[in-house]
Formats: sequence, structure tokens, C-alpha cells
Amino acid sequence: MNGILVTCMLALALAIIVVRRRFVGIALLAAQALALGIIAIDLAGGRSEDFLVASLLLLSKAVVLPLLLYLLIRRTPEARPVAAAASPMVRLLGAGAVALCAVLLIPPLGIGDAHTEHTSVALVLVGITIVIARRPILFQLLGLIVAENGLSLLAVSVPGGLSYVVEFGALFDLALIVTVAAAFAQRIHSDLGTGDTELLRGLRD
Amino acid sequence: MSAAATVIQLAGIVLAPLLPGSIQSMKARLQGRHGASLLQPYRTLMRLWGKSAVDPEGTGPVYRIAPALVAACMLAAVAIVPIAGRAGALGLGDDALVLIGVLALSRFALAMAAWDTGNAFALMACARDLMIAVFGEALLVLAMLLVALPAHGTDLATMSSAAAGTQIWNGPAHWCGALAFALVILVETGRQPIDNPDTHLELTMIHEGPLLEYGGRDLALLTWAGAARHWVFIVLGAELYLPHPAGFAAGLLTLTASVAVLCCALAVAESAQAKMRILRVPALLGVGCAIAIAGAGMWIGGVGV
Amino acid sequence: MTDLVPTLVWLVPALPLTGMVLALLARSARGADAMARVVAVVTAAASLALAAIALARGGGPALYGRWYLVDGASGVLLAVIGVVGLCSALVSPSFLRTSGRSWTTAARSRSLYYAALFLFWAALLAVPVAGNLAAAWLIVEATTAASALLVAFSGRRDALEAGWKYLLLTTLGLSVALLGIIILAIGQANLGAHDLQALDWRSLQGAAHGLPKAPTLIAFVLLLAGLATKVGWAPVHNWLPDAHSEAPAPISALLSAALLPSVLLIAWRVKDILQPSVGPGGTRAVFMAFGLASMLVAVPFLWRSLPWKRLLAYSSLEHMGIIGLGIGFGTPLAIAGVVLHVAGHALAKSLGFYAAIPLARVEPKASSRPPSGVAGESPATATAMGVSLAALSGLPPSPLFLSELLILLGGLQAGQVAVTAIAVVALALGFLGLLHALIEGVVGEQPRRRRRARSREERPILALTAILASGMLACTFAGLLLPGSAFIQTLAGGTL
Amino acid sequence: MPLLAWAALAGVATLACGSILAATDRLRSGLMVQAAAMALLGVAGVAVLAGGQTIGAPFHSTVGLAFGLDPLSGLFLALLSFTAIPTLLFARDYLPGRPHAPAVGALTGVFLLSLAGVLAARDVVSFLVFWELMTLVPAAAILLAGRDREARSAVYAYIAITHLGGAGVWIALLALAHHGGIGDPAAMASAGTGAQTLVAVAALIGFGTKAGFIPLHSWLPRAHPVAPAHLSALMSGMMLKVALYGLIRVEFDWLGTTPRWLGLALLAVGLCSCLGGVLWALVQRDLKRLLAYSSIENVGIVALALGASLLFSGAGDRTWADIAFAAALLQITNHAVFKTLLFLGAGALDRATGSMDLDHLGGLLRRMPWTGGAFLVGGMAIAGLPPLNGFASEWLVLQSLVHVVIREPLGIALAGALALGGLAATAALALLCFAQMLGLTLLGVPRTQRCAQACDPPVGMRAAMAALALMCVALGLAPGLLLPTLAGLAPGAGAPVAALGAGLHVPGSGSYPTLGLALAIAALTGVLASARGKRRAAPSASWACGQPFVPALRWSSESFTKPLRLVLESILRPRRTIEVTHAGGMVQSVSYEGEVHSLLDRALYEPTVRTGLRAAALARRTQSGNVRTYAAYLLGLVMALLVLAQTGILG
Repeated sequence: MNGILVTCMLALALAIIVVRRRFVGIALLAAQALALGIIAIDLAGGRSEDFLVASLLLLSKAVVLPLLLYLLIRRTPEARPVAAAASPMVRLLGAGAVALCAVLLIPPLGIGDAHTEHTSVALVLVGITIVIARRPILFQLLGLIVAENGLSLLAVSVPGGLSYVVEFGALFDLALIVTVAAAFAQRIHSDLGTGDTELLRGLRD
Repeated sequence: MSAAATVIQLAGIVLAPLLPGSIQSMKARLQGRHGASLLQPYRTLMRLWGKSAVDPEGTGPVYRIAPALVAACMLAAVAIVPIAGRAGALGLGDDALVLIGVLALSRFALAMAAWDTGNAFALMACARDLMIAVFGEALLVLAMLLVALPAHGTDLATMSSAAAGTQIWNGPAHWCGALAFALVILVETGRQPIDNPDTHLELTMIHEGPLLEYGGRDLALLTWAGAARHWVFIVLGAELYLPHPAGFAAGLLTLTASVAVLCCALAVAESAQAKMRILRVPALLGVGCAIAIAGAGMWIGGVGV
Repeated sequence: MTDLVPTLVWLVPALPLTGMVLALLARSARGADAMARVVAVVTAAASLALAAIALARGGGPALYGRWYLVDGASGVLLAVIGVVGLCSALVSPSFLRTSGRSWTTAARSRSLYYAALFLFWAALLAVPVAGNLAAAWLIVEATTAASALLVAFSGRRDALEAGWKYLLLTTLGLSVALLGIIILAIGQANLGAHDLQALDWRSLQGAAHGLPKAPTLIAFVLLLAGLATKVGWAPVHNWLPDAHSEAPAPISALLSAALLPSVLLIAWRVKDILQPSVGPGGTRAVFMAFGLASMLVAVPFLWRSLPWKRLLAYSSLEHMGIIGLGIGFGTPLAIAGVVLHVAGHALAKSLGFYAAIPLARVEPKASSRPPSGVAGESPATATAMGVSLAALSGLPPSPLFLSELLILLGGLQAGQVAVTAIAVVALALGFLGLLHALIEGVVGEQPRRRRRARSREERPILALTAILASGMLACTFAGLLLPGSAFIQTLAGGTL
Repeated sequence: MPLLAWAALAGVATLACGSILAATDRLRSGLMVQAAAMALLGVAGVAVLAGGQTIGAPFHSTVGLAFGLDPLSGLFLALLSFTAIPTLLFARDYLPGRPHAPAVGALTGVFLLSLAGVLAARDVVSFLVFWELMTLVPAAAILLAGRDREARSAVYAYIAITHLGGAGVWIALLALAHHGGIGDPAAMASAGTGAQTLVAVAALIGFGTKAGFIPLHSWLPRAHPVAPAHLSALMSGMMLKVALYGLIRVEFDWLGTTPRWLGLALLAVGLCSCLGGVLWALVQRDLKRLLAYSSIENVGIVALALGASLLFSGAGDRTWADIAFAAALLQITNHAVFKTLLFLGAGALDRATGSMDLDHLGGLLRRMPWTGGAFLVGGMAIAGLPPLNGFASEWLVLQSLVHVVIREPLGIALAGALALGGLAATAALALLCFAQMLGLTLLGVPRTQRCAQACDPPVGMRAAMAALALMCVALGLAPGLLLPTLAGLAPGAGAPVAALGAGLHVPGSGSYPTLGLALAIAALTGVLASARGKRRAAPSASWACGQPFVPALRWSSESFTKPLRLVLESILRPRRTIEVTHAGGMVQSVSYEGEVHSLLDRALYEPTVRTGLRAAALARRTQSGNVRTYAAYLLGLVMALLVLAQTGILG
């Protein structure tokens, strides 16, 4: 059943790359985080501290972050949706290709479950691809978080669990980053009137 | 022997004017004129020596010293050129390259004098002379090289004795050298087709140009220097590039003969062809250089020896 | 002495953190400045003391604790970060005086600035003594958040853009690096080590031989790719010129002189611990490739006449490349060069960025147009710029001259003749750009209608120039003693 | 530590004091202290050269500063002091009143220090340190003296080109140090041909750039003219020589076995340099630029001699290898002396007339007898006229080339023959060039008002120039006294070369008795000049076809070289613009503008720079400003590294 959830996470990431509306994107992210959380709790099994980590993961990634982002889009209304960088099909194909590369290029990493390994690496790469493929600042932020989710997926499936210090630390850092990023997004939106990063090209040589 | 050579060198100082004189009279004969006698140059020198010199306005010590320096250089040159394969004992050595240096000094002195007068014609002539000398000097050195090869050095006496005998004429190298040096003689003595010594049109002068402003004893010195230049190059040509025996006495006789021959040749050449365009001269001399280098190559390659 | 280390190791980051708290509490601008000065001096003293202890041990083995690791390399880094941080804190008031609006109100902005500065500094000071790979990663990630705020401090659109790019790209990069770390953790877990200690430098080093080759290699390349983004190695350096040119001058100095090398230190340690399982060939090749790429990529940008701070940023790219190259060579001479280069680059580069503060007074458009003929208006500023650029372009007697020489010699020692030759040529090409900036910027054409600096304004930068320049000279002479010293031998044997 | 070492150290210390003194507004005394310091160094140099021993540290390949002197460095050090002392004496009266004079004076001291440092350096670090300083200090001084656009671009070109070429020096020395070959020929000999070729080529490029070999010369005619006179004198007089010192060190001392092609390469480079240098020299209108180009020519002559020496030693012909080497060193010595003299003279003329344009000078010999006289001597010397020193070294070089032709196999001999002809032509061209230079500056009537009122500089400057002129004469009269010592400096020198007293005598040559020839020519000239008599006709105007000799009829630099320009049009590519203004069918005025650009600048440098800049602009596109592109770079990097890891390229 974990396998299915893992696949779901990848599917959701691919969905994020195509959807147009920001709200939907956030919803999909929340769903992905939910899947991650369930996997984490499942893998945590009896170990109490891992269970704690997993539940915290679920709470923060599936609830807090989406709420934060939702507030962000409430405060940065877009007059009209930002033009797309490429057609959805192209984006999807590109992301798929990247994911495929991950499958091809990653040797067994040692957690015994090739599916999870490949998917988590693929998630990180797809996260980057989202940043490449989406112009709206919010979606770039989503890409960042998708990559983080991929990391957490691999982290929770480390046999015997990763040290909770790292887990918490990563979570804390993510929260910090997302907050700062949200602040940036808001400033940029109020400065440009839109969240289109294509307009952020003042600095070039 | 070398004492005798020295005596002849000193004699050369006196005999030098004979050469241009003879060439001129021979030319006159060839052209069917009666012409002046062989001794005309001496008469000219006497006359000039009697006259007083002229200093154009604005000229300075350089202008005054130049004729003396030129003449001194030519005296040194005459003392360097060996006679019949024997170096003189005047202590100036007998090195080909030193000779070239001394000649360059005289050329420089004339140019300085021209600049001091500021006379446009003198400067024009100097500019042309120096321009031709650029190629002439390369040609001269390369021509000398062709005798330096058999002589293993630039000692003129050794070179002359190395060029003695008939054996050296078997290979093509020495012929190339002779050809190249013939051009050198034309250039340095200022004969047609390079230059016209008896022109009186300022625009065409080369060797005469710098002499324009001079008069009296200055002019006498410069005229003599011109004659000495004939002596130096004709004797060199006879010593190095005309067949001659090794011994001194015999060498002396052949030398006299070959000098005469060369003078005739010059006269003939001058009556035979017209003056060429000055900008063509470098090409001619360049061909000479090519011939000389080819000759050197053939010598080193041992072609025909 | 060494028994002081455990306390100092905690004290050194703790002091600036208290500074952060105090800054947030500060009411008046004057008070904030005063507090900042005091805290900065104390912090610098502590970090220098720790650095002194670390360096005094010379070739001795590294000092370990549950959380920390102090060796020669961390000593060098601590000293550098301490000095640069101190200078940055000390020049900050004059910067804040001249800086225009920021993205919060003036009163808030100052305390916010100091808070972020001290947080940033604390994180930087913690990196070189962190005894654990994951912990180091966490700290670096934390610096990103703090410094991103500082980069965008002025609140201008360009600053926001630079900050956003910096945040996004470095976070992406670091997540890639984290992927590598987790892969290492998996390897450790399979060897039976589960808790945080599994990722200690020491235990990683111990386990290196046991780690499976293929995954470890993947982990290594992912770590390097990720850290390269933060170090600013080509081809993932793109955030660097933007952030450096838009950040407040004192922060640019910290970014360039302290942040980049301390991330480099992490990369260096990763190389050292993973070399046994990955094999020396690959690790060296990766470092040399990054180094050469950075040096070559910097050249065309240096050839353009750039605004002052942007020029310095690209020269940072070049210098990070040189350091990477030296680490890649890994021979004792090269390592000596690397150590010297880190120190010399920090001093020269920070001086350059501090010169940007008075420069902004002389030439208000300094952020957008290349400087020219500054000597006419402000000789002191021109001197600072000249000294900094001359040192950065590796002209004697700058320490960078010696360090580059050592690194190149080390390259030949490593048998990398071709790489060394390319590096020499790349250095010469980059020099052309810096030279042009040096000549035109200092004694070039003087645009009309610029105000002359008053001699009172000149004093601080002049003093700073004198101090840093003498520091550089000291580095040069110290550098002459480095080759063959026990200190270098140990470092070349491995940073741990 | 021996006395000499102390003397040298004292010299260095005094030099430093001199610089500080000069910087602190005691300029004149500071320069004098520097002169004293140079005297000390000179004593050390001469003693080492004469004694043939070495003091201080030997050469070594490890990192760590070390200094010492051996006879070769001693020669150059002596040369440095012999040229520097008059230069400083000159500067003492020349500098005060110029912009930033104290700083320039101090930098002069630093410059001398760095030159001496390169000569005394015994390890790679100190050599490179002083090598770079030697390049940079004069640049700083130039910028202090004048920061106008021309000076800035000249300085930029100077440092840029020398630094790019300098990469060769770095590579060569680093490679040598790596193989332990510094001061140890055996090491390089065992290092194999690959390393040897690398070192040889790199050194040729690196030192050649600094020495001004064509086609790496482009910086030289830009940088030398803009510098203050005493600095251009030191740069042209000594800096180029120090570069040649480096070349000799690497190619002759340390390379172990010298490859044959190196000798031929030096011949080729030398031929290009001497012909090209003098050709472009004689089409310059700016006096100092003319002198700069002629430096290229003289360096080329040195290269010819060095090439011949390499060829001889390659063929195992020790005697001639030594003679050719001595010829090179003698040429170096002579050029150092007369080029310093000429640049100082140019400075004095500039100071008196305010112009370096050949067509705005004239008639200065009578107005400035001291300067003019010294300038005349220097000009005759550099034109290679007997009995001055220029001819002595040129004679030796010609002799060695002749013997290359005589003794070497066919191919090399033909190369030698070409070089011989080229050198002969160079000599004649130099004669033309300097006859023109001296004529335009010293003779005829002054062309400007300031020229007419020019007068000799203060005694210090006069003394400096007179001393250098005397050196020219002395070196010309007694080169034979120097010859055996110089020949003995050749690496692996064979049996000592016999000299003919003061004169020169080499095997196979009809000797060159310098004293005798000089005496004869002088005496005869004197006699004839007096025989010329005092009788004078009334002074007349010089002949201009009867019309008055108006200034418009005076000859300019263009007109004197006209025939040559026409003949060599294809090489020189002269450009001219003639504007004729008519009015009412009558020619009112004709204006002529003629200029000759360096062929290499247009054919080589400008295209290279243009291409480089265009490529850079293209490369800068990568910094597109779009964050998504940057993320793509990251993804690409990760992918690439993963692929490399998987394909096992990374082991």
C-alpha cells in the first residue's frame, strides 16, 4: 500500500507542474504531504520518537504550510493568471523525462526498496523541474517544497529511521525558508503587481 | 711583400683619380666624342684646391668637418684593401666587414652635411643614396660571403688568395659572386644604370647631390673621395672576383690588367644602357642578393666542386 | 589551553546570538550601534582565541567533542570569519547612515539589520566547528534564510530579485546536497549506525572504507553539486553576482569572504572523508573541474566594465575557482596555497566591499555604473579600491600572489601539467579585466559634478585600508613559512 | 659572509633609504642616495664579474626566498649601475617641478630595486615577485606622471600584453622548479624532451614579450614614449636587458641540452625584430617612439647572436659559441649605454623645446652643444658606425653569422645567410634612420620659435649625458678588453677567446684594430680639416633653384624616407591624405597628412582583441537574468554528474 502512496506522490508532483490555478496547486501539495505523512507514520511502526517525527511532519507539511501558502495567495491576488512558460503537455513530458532519468541513473541506495528510492530522487528532480517550468512565484515555491517532500520521503524510509535531530532541523529550516520566501513573494507581488518571475530580469550581464 | 703592398696602397691615393678619368675618356671615345684626357680629374682637383670654400648660411661645424671626414674614411678604406693578396702594413687590418663600416661612416658624414645645409636637392640625393645602400649593403655582404666561404673568414688577403687560381671557377658559386659584385661596383661607383655621374640636373643626382653646396677645397676632397671609392671597389673586384694567380709579382701584373679591364667594362656598360628608374634599383639588387644566396647554397652543397 | 575549547566552541556562536536578541530589544539607533560594537568586539575576541588555540596546535590531531570538531582548517576559517565579521559590524553604522530607504521603517530596519547580521555571523562561526555533516548542513541552510533577508535589505526591486534568486537557487542546491547526506545516512544505517553520530565527520571517516562504492559516489556528486550552488562555483554561480552586488556592503563582505569559504570547507571535508571509498581520481577530478570552470567562466564577465560590487562578485567566482582547484590538487604545496588564499582573499575582498560605502557617497550611482577616476574626489577611497584590486589580481606583494604561485606549483607537484597551464592562462586573462577596472576606476576620466569627499569622511576607510593592508602583508610573510610546515602536512593528510 | 655581500646588502638598504627620502619631499638628495646605492651594487657586480666567483645563495628549486650573485648576474648588475647612476643624476635636475615628482622619484628607486632583485633572485618565488614588480612599478610611475587617456591606454596595453606573455615566464619557471631544473641543467636534461620543449617555448614567449621581440612587441612603442625621460631610459636601457637575462638563464643555463630548432627560432625572431624594428622606427615622427622601435631592432640583433651561439654549441663548436655569446652580451652592454643616453637626450630636448615631434625640432646642435654633442655620439653609436661601440658588437654579430654560414650544414647555413643579409640591411636602415633623426633634431635651422631659444640643461643633466657619451666612445675604443670576460660567461665556455689588445680579433677575420682605426680617421680628419684652410668666399644662401630658401622648402621626416616608403609600400602600408584647396582655378593651399601604422597592430592585434571581446559578449549571455534558466543549469549539472558517476568516468 506504501508503494501506491509513493506513486501517488510522484503523480501529484507531476500534477502540480500542469495545473493553472494556484489554489489547486496548494491543494495538490497538501495531498502529497498527506501521503508522505501516512507513509511516515506507517514506517514509524512502533518506535515512539519516529512516530512523533512523522506526526509532526504530517501536521506541518500537510496543514501548516498549505495554510500559510493559502494566506499568501489571498494577500497576493492575481488580476489574470500568469502566462505559461510552455504548454502543459510539454511541461508534463519534460518532468516525466526527468523522473525517468532518475530511475535510470540511480543505483540501489540500500534501503531495499528501489521504488521508494527512485521516486524520492525523482521528486527532488521534479521539484527543480517545477521551478524551471513554472513562471508564477508561488509555483516555484511549490517546486521547492515538492523537492523537500521527496527528501523527507527518503529520510523516513531510511532503515531504522534518520536521526530525529536532522528531521526536525530540516523541518525547521523549511519552515524558516518558506516564511522568508512568502515574505519575498508578497513584497515582489506588491512591487510588480503580479507574481510573475519573468519580470524579475533586471540583473543580467 | 706587405711593404710593397703598402707602397702601392699609398700610390693608390694618388692613382685613384685615374680611374674615373680613364672611364670618362673611354666613354667619350665609345660615344665618338674626343673627350677629356685621362688626367682631367687631376686638373679639376688642382683647380678646386686653389679656390676658396663656401659656407652656406646657417651651416655649422658638421658641414665644415664632413668633407675631411669623408676623405679620411676613404683613405682608411684604401689602406684596408689589400694589393695582390697582401695586406698593407698600415695597421688598419684588412677585414671586409670593417671596410664596409668605414664606407658607411663616410656615407653618414655626407648625409649629415646635407642635413646641415638643409638643401632639398642634397637631401633628396642622400635619401636615395641611403635607400639604395640598404639593398646595396646586403648585396655587398652576401657577395663577400661567397669568397669568405672558401677563405673560411672575412680576411680580405686570405679571401683574395683563396679566390686565386682557376680551380675556384669550376663551380657555379664563384660566378654568382662575380655577378653580384658587378652590381655592387655599379652601385658604389655611381655608374649607370644606377646613377648618372655626369648629370647636371639636380633632380636626377644621387652621388653628386650632396656635393651641390660645396666648393673649393671641400669639393676637392669630396671629388677625390669619389675617385677613391672607384679605386676601392674596382681593386676589390679585381682581387676577389677576377681570375688571378697566387704569387705577388704575377698578381700585381694581373691586378693592373684587371683594373683596366674593369674600367673598360664600366665605360662600355655606361654607354650601353640608360639610367633605370630609381624605384627599380632595389628589385635589381634584390635579384643580386638572391643570386648570391643561391651561390652560397651551391657552394655549401658542393655543387660542381 | 585545549581545555578551554569546549566552552569557547559554545561561546563563539552564542555571543552573536545574544547580540541578535539585544538588537531586537534595542530601542534607539545609537544604542543599537553601540551594542553591536561591543558584541562584535567580544565575539571576534572569542573566535580569535579559539582560532589561536586551533592554530597553535600546529600539526597536532583535531579536537573532538560530541558536537564539535576543531582542527587547523577550522582555525583558519574562524580567524577569517571573526575578523571579517568584526569589520562588517564596525562599518555597519556608517553604511546604515548612508543607505537610503529599506523595506521596513527606519527604526525597525536597523534592529532587524543587526539581528539578521548577528544571526548570519553566528551561523557562519558555527559552520567550521560543526562536528557533524548533517549539523553543518542545517546551519548552512539557516544562513540562507538570514542572509536572504539581508540581501534584500534595501528593498529596491533589484535587491528583491537578487534575494529571491539567492533563496531559491541555494535552497534547491542544498536540498540536492541533503539528498546526498541522506544517502550517506542510509549507508551508515546499513552498517548499523542509526543516530546522529552516524553522520559525524569522525565516524563517517571511520566507516568510509565500509560504505558501498556506487551509492557513496552518488552521494558524493550530489553533495558536491549542492554545495557548489552555495559556494558559487560555475555553472551554478548565477545567484552570486546578483546577491553580492545588491546586498549591503558589509553583508557582501561576509558573504564573499566568510560564507563561501566556510561552505567550501564542508565540501573539502566531504572530499577527504569519502575519498577512501570513492577513490581519489574522481574526487580530485570533480574539484578541479569546478575550479577550472569557475575561473574560465569568470573571465568574460571580468572583461566587461562592471559596477564596483558586481566586479568584486565575479572576482569572488574566480577566486573560489582557484581555491577549488587547489583542493583538487591536494598536494602539500597546493594546500598551503589554499590556506593562504582563503585568508588573503578574505582580507582583500572585504576591503573592496567596505570601500563601496564611501564610494556610494562620492558616486551615488555607484551601484549601477562602473567607477571611474575616483582618485580625483576621494583619494582614500581610491586607495582602498586600488589596494583591494591590486591584491585581488594577485600582484606582489599581495598574499594572493604567493598563494596562486603555491597552488600552481602544487598542481605540477600533482602532475597536472595541462590543468596548471590552463589555470595560468585563465588567471592572466582574468587579470586583464581587473587591470582595466584598476586603471579606469582609480585614475580614469572624472565625470563632472561629483562632490569631493571631506577629509573627515576619509579617515575611517583610510584606517581600515592601513589595517587590512598590513594584515595582508603579514599573511604574505606568514605564507612564506607555510610550505613544508607540520600544519600543512597534517592538512594535506586530511582536514580531520 | 664576504665583504661583497655586505656591499650588496648595504646597496639595497641605501636604495630603500633613497626611495623613502625621495618620497618625503627631499627628492634631490633622495635620488643622490639612490645613485650612491647603485654605485655600491655596481661595485659588487663588477667584483663578482671580475673575480668570477659567486656570492650568496646558489640557485635552488624549492620555495623560499634566496638571493645571490654569479658572474652573469654580476655583469647585468654592473650594467644596471653604470646606466642607473647617470640616469639618477639626470633625474635629479629633470624631475623637480613635474607632477607627483616625489612619488615618481621614490618609484624610480623601487624600480631599480626590483631590477636588481630579478638579477639577484635565486629561487622561483623571489624571481617572479621582482619580475612582476619590475613590470608594475614603471606603470604606476607613468600613471602618476600623467593620467590622460593616452597614458592610460598605453599603460593598459603595456601591462596587459606583458602579463599575457608573462604567463609564459610563469609556466617556464614553474615547470623548471617542478623538475628541480633551476640552476641544474642535468635535471632538465633528464626530464625529457617534452618538458624541455614546454620550458623552451614558454620561456621564449614569456621573456620575448618583455624583451620586445616582434610580433610580441606591440606594448613597447606605446609604453616607452609616455614615461618620464629617466624612466623610459631605464625601461628601454635596462628592463629589456633583464628580460634577455631571463631568456639567457633559462635557454642557455638551465635547459640542459639545447634543441636545434631553438637556435633557428631565435635567428628567425631576431631577423623579424631587427628588420621590423628599424623599419617602423624610421617612419615615426615622435622621437621617443622612434627610439622605442629601435630598441626592438637592437634586441633583435641580440637574438641573432644568441641564436648563432645556440647553433654553434649544438654543433659542438665551442669557440664560436662563446664568441657569439660574447657578441650578444657586448651588444646588450652597448645598447644599454647608448639607448639610455639617447632617451636622456630626448628628455633634455623635450625639456628645452617642449616637443618630441621630429618636424618641430632642428638646429639644436649649436644651441645646446652639450646635449647635441652627446646626442650625436649616441646616434652615431646606435647607427653602428666605427669607431663607436655600436659597430664593435655589430661586427662581432656579423662575424658569427658569417661563420654560421661557413661551418654549419646546408639548411642552417642558408638561414644564416639570410640573417646575414638581413643584418647588413638592418645596419644600412639604421644609418638612414638615425641620419634622419640627428639631421632633423640637431642640424639645419630651428623649425619652431622655442627651438630657436633652446639652451642647454643644468650641469647635472649635462654631466649625465657626457658620461654616457664617454662610455660609448670608451666601449668603442677598447671592446677587446671586455671580450674574453664576456666569452667566459657563456655556459660551458671552452678555451678562453684571445683578444687583440683593445681591438677585436676573431679566428678567420682580418682583425678590427679599434684604436688604430679611430686614431687614423681622427688624425686624418684633423689634418684635412686644417688643410681645408681658412679662406672663405662670402656666405651664400643654399641652392634652391634660384628661389629664396623658404621654410616650405625644408625637408620633413616624411620627405627623407619617401624613397624607402615607396619601395617598401607593401610592408609599411603608408596612408596619406592630401587636401588641395582651389579658388578661382588657382591652388590656394595644399595640406599633406601622412602616417604609417604598425602592420602587425592592424593585422594581428586588433582582430584578436575584437574576436575576444565578441566571444566574451556571447559568453555573457549565459547570465540571462532568468531564474528558471539558472535552475535549469542546476538540474543539468546534477544530471551530468549522475551520468558521469554511472558511466564510471569518476571511478
